[in-house]
Amino acid sequence: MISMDTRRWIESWPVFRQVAEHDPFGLGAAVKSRRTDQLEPRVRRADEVVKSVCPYCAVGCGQQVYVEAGRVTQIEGDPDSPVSRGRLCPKGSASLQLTTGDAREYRVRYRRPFGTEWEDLDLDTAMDMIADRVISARSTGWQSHFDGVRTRRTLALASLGGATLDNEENYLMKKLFTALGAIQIENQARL
Amino acid sequence: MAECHPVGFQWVMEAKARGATVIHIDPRFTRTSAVADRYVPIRAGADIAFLGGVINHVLNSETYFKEYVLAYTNASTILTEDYADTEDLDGVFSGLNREDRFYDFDTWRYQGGDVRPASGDRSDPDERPHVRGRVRQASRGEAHGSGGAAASAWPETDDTLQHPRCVFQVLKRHFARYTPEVVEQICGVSQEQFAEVCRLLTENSGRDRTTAFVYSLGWTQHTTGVQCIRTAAILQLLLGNIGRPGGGIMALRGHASIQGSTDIPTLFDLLPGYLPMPHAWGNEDLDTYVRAETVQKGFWANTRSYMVSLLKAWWGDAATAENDFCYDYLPRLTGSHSTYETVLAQLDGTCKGYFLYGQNPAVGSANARMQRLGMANLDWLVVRDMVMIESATWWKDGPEIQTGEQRTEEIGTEVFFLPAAAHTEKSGSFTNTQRMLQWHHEAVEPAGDARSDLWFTYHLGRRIREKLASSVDDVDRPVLDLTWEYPLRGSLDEPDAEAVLAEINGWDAEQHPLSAYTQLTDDGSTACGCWIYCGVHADGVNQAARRKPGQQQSWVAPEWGWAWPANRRVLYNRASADPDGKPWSERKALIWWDEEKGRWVGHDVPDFIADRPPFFRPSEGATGPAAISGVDPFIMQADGKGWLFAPAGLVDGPLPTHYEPQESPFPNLLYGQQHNPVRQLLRHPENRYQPSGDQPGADVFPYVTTTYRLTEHHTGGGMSRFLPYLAELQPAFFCEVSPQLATERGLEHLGWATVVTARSAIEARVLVTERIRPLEVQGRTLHQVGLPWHWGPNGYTTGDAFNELAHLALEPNVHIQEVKAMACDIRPGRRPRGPALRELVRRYQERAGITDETGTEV
Amino acid sequence: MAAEARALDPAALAGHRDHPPRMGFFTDTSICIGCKACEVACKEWNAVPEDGLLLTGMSYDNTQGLGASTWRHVAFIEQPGADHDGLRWLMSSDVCKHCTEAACLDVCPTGALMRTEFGTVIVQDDVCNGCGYCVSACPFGVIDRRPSDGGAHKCTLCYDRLGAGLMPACAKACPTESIQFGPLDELRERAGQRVAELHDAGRSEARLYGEDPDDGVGGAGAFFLLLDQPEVYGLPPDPVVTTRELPRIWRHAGIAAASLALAAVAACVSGRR
Amino acid sequence: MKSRTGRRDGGKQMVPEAEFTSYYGRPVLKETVWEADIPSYLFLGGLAGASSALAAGAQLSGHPELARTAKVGAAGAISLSLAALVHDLGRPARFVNMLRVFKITSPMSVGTWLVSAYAPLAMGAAASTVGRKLPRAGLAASAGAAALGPAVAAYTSALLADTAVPAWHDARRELPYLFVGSAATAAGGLGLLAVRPEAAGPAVRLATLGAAAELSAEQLLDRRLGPEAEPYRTGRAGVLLRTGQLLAIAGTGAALLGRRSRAVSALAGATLLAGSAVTRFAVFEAGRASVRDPKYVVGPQRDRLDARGG
Repeated sequence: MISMDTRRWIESWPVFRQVAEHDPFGLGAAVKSRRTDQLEPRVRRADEVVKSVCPYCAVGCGQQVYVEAGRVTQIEGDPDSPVSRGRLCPKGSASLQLTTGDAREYRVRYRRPFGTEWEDLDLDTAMDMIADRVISARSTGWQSHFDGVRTRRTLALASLGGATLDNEENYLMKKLFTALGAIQIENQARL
Repeated sequence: MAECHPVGFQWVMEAKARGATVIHIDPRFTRTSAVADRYVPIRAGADIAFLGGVINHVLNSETYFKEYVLAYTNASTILTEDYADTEDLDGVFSGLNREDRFYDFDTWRYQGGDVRPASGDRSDPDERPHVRGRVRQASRGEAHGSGGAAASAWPETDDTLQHPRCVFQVLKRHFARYTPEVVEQICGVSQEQFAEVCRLLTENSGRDRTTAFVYSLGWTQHTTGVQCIRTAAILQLLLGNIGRPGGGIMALRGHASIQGSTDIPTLFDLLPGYLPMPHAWGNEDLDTYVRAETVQKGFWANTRSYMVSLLKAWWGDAATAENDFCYDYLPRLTGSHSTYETVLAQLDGTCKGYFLYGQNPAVGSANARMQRLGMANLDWLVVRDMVMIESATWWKDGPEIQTGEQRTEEIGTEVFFLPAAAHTEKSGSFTNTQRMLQWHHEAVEPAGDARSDLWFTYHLGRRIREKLASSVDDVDRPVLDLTWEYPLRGSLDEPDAEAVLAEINGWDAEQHPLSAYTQLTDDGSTACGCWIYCGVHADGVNQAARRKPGQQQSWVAPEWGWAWPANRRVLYNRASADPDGKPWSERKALIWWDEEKGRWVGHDVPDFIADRPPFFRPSEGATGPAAISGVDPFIMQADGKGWLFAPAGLVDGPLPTHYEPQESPFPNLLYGQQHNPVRQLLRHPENRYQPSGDQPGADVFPYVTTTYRLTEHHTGGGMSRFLPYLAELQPAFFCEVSPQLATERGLEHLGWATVVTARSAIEARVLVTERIRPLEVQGRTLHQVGLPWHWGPNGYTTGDAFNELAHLALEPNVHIQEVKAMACDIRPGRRPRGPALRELVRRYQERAGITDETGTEV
Repeated sequence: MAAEARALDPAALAGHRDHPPRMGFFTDTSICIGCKACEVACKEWNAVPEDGLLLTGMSYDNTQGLGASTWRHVAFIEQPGADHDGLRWLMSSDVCKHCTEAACLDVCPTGALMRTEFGTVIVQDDVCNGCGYCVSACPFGVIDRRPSDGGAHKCTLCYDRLGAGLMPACAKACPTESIQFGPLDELRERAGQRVAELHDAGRSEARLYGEDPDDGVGGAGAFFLLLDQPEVYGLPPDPVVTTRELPRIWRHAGIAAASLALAAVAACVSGRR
Repeated sequence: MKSRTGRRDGGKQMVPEAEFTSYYGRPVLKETVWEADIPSYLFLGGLAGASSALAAGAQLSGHPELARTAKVGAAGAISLSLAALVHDLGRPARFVNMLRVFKITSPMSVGTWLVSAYAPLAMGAAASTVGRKLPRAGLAASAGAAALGPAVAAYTSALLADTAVPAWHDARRELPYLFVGSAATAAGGLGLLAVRPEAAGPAVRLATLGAAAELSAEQLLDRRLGPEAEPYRTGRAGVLLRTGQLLAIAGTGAALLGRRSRAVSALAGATLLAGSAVTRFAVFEAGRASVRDPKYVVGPQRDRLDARGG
């Protein structure tokens, strides 16, 4: 008598299956591995599919972001979008690498004046230092009048933003910087 | 379009499959040309001449859409006698002040009616020329971006179009010299090919057919950029292709929310919704501001409501009628403060601190070298990006370190690099190229120190406010009075982006969300962060997040996202119906007047007062929306008409004129005036201009270079050069040259070439290709050199940055740089290393006899 | 029609009973804009590694060809003087042909290569031992061994996605629907119409490649509409699956083996004399 | 890209310049990933298979010394051959996956099963004869190895012929004879090398037959394929093939003429072995060359299509 294990082993042996599964040439059914049999697209394991928009050009293609265990595992075109109908260009198709690739930086880096190397700095400290510098530069460059007319502004602060900023981000930036009296607030949209 | 907007291009391919003819006009044969029905090679920087030629053809052959032109444009409007055209003044318009390089607009006016509209005092607030020049520089043309500006609402007209001073006749005279022969000479386009384009365009325009124009930076990045679009606008108005389905002029914008970045601008000259930033002269208080910036007719007449609602959104309860709604909290402009002036301010030490939010000027801005020199002169720099871009690392290994001009240990700039969140790691809205807002939802929280720019800005503001909390200095009131309370979410204290959107949308005195900008008031009872976005949070619902599948909607798909204004998808769509309110043809029906319902109905949201009948005529003296007649489709324009002639809004002329680029190997064939006389020049030793045309030394730079994007890369490369999957597709910086130029200059396919201008020299691998063709221009062969601009020293694929070559001569309306057409030299081999690089550039400057004055003539 | 009647059912021949219809690609190169979305979408989905940073000078093709780490490849061909505007720029996204008679599959000694129930051909990475036989057997030069992991790799027509009713990544991304995915029968019909359409429009150069079930590989599961001869795109003009000759090869090998045995006997026997 | 590429010189026949089109001159097919392991495997497998046949013949015909040598040689060669085969795998640890399936459509699968059966027999035969133990089992093993040996020697021709590689596939008719000839030459050569000349008579005769078969097959191949045999004539393959031919002729001549001298005889044996090995490398190289230049792929296919009017 052969044991069940041996029997199972033999039955799973593709050579046996070539005969048993009508695949005499061993081309398909007989040679399928267990892994292949259990194959499932990773998007099916996603806990959540989040609707998004491609961050590259301004066509505004719809994206679906697949999230599994708190990680983004795939980004694809959103077929529902009347703009893009699920399609993406090479850049949009590279969104997963853009957002999860090796090139991303996740730590604050600091270069002190005349320094030759980056240094570590914690985010909270960095934010505090930047706030101090804004206050100080603002007052250094303060100009209440110019050529006899009221200007009520500072010329020591400037900002240049990319056009991948959200509307809400632009809005807060414009609001804050304008309140601070900074006017040299610019964006890629000029360029 | 196939190159840079491939997914948008699916619609062009679909149109083509349905029989549309696709014409591609470009200096380079691109992936778009490959699938176009016709490809027309053109000299970079000659578009106005080409389009002007088409206008001339349309006028001469009387192939314009007569009913449309008569009813909906200002063709019949009569101009004042004072107006003098380029025809009369050899290439300039009346009103040019050569001393201070600006135009007085006084003569570019309609005859009759109120010359100076009662509610819109557009006169110069200060008569001193240098002040008037400064006011021009502050981009008054860019404000009212949706079209309106001061002009008489009730001008004299001649419906026969025969009056010698009517716009139609002026237009005819103005473009008369743009003949096919001239087009051939200036653009290098054969007369046969030009004639065919004219034929195709005119045959495909009219009641039954419409033609669309699609452009990108190939039109805008010139010292005549705005006028180039204007030329297309004139042509499309003449052909009746504005406000109609399948018509229009589509700007294909290149960044996810670059439209949003102008709508809610981080631009020096604008407040949200194209309200101008207050100017130091003439905008002293709210009344003078409103008087100066408001027009008599149409929706811009309500500027005061928009402005007061904005001030209420920003300063809340602190903004009261008594204190002018805190209008005085706004800083004032005294000229141009664009990003390029900011660089000068960095170099002269005025500007001390600089924030870069996902922007990489060290390679991505024109004259990149100047950008870096400016940053090296700062006290501090904050760089927020996802990857280590060149603007964060120039102090360590930038080109100036390589040439030995700078040493790291001598650079005093303090640099903070703060990692940014990706679009999947934050919620917010992008406004796409068709003005449609689409919400993207946060999928995961950003890791490590990465944070959204919303987080950064909010918490920076919070910290500053906390630090200033005890201040009694009046200067700090605007910061302390700012409404800055947003709900925080998640473990990172991320501000709730939808709460910000709700503020942008606005609310009434009871804090109820507004649903349309028509609800805004000027008494302080409404708050609205951006009036044109009012309605995006109507009923408290995030309309930008609407995602009803396209398959379940009409072709207009109005329930996907939300388009400003009022979710209209085609602007000025009243023009899609004839003066009686009937579609021009069934085939091209979009909206129409429904007599029974007494409303405009159709596929799109009418861009018109919904119940204003076609036959409505306002009473004389009516103002604002009430003054819009039933046949005034252009409701944001002061006269309700499409402007063939622009009596206001532009600082460099009411009609487009062909000028040569700042740096051109050719003289202007049309006029004695070589350049746009009011182009903005930034004189600086690091920004030398080259001689042009017949000037001595111009032959040192005999070729024209133009820059562009490749499908496989994005902008300065920060979002593509660092990705292996994209880098491998275009793995090296290259220049594209014709076989003829390769022979002329000994360039070898896949070898190296050095491209030189008066600013710098860069090296690129050589692609010799028939896709770049020599053109016959003004009797000689012109070679053009194509240079994509995605590279820089960092990332997975590296190379020199095109922007090293670029100068700063700016378009005067919007201050955009001219990188699409520039004269250059090209030579075989790699560029010199170390100090020899600057030496090479210096020798070129010397050979061309370049001085501080070169290229700066009016 | 006759051809269709003769068309093989490869999934059934591989022991898949009650299998779904045969799925495939129709790549219409006449509407390809060369954007390479297919290449990137494929890599992102299948986690195929980057394949080298070489500027080839072959127009905008820096991918060079299909291989172990490139499962979609867009070819670019500049043809001066060939079109109305003096230049024709052909673009074509190449992919594994998923042959009806697949040489790679036939010669694989481990069963790593497998015909799926969709009629497509995949490599089972957990089985492949990297013998490399398939590499030399493929008449299209598609499959290759990846040095970094020693295994053979090629397009799977996104087998995992198909199983879940999803489209392959490349076809889904393709902005212009140059890459069409669907039941092969439908695709063939559509392709026939498209060629007729182009011919009517005067584009007589349009032709199908790999669509004919009577061709040397029994018809491809991924076929193309081309605008020039196949070799212009780097495709073999008339490939034939090597296995068709195998019976004769075996016969000759058998005779040769017998001859060797006889020769050995003869060598020994004659020596005795 | 159209290139006017004449079939390069170096061959005896110059064909008229033919125009053929390719994609930037790039190969249409993938170059084989196989390296020197595989021609070595072909050679060693042939040596082993033919040696087993020779061993049986020698044993039956009363040449025990030769039989012993051939058995040991077969066992050694097949061991090395297997090592070469495993070494050439991209994932050698998975060699055993070869036994998952039996595929008649795959010469490598058939060959693997064949070798799997043959190798233990050859080793058993050698062990028995060297250790002088279990003579009956040894006899059975020898008989089994002798029966399978020729198949082991021949199947590798199918292995190469059953590919898309033009030089291999086009040579499918001659390749089996060329390979068994080469195998016989090698087995004879080994006998000559290791056995006293007076005991090596069958080895000389086998080598002579083998060399004759090999050379004839090469001639036939050259004639039948005509211009398409160019990969065999030119380049490295051409040099190797001619060297192999010279070695075969020289080795056979020396074997026939130098029967008296142990040294000459041994040298002849070594020459024949070398000739066989070089020939395998020649065939292998011809295959590689025929893939490297797309004209060998495109040219005949285009001609075929044009002839069909397609």
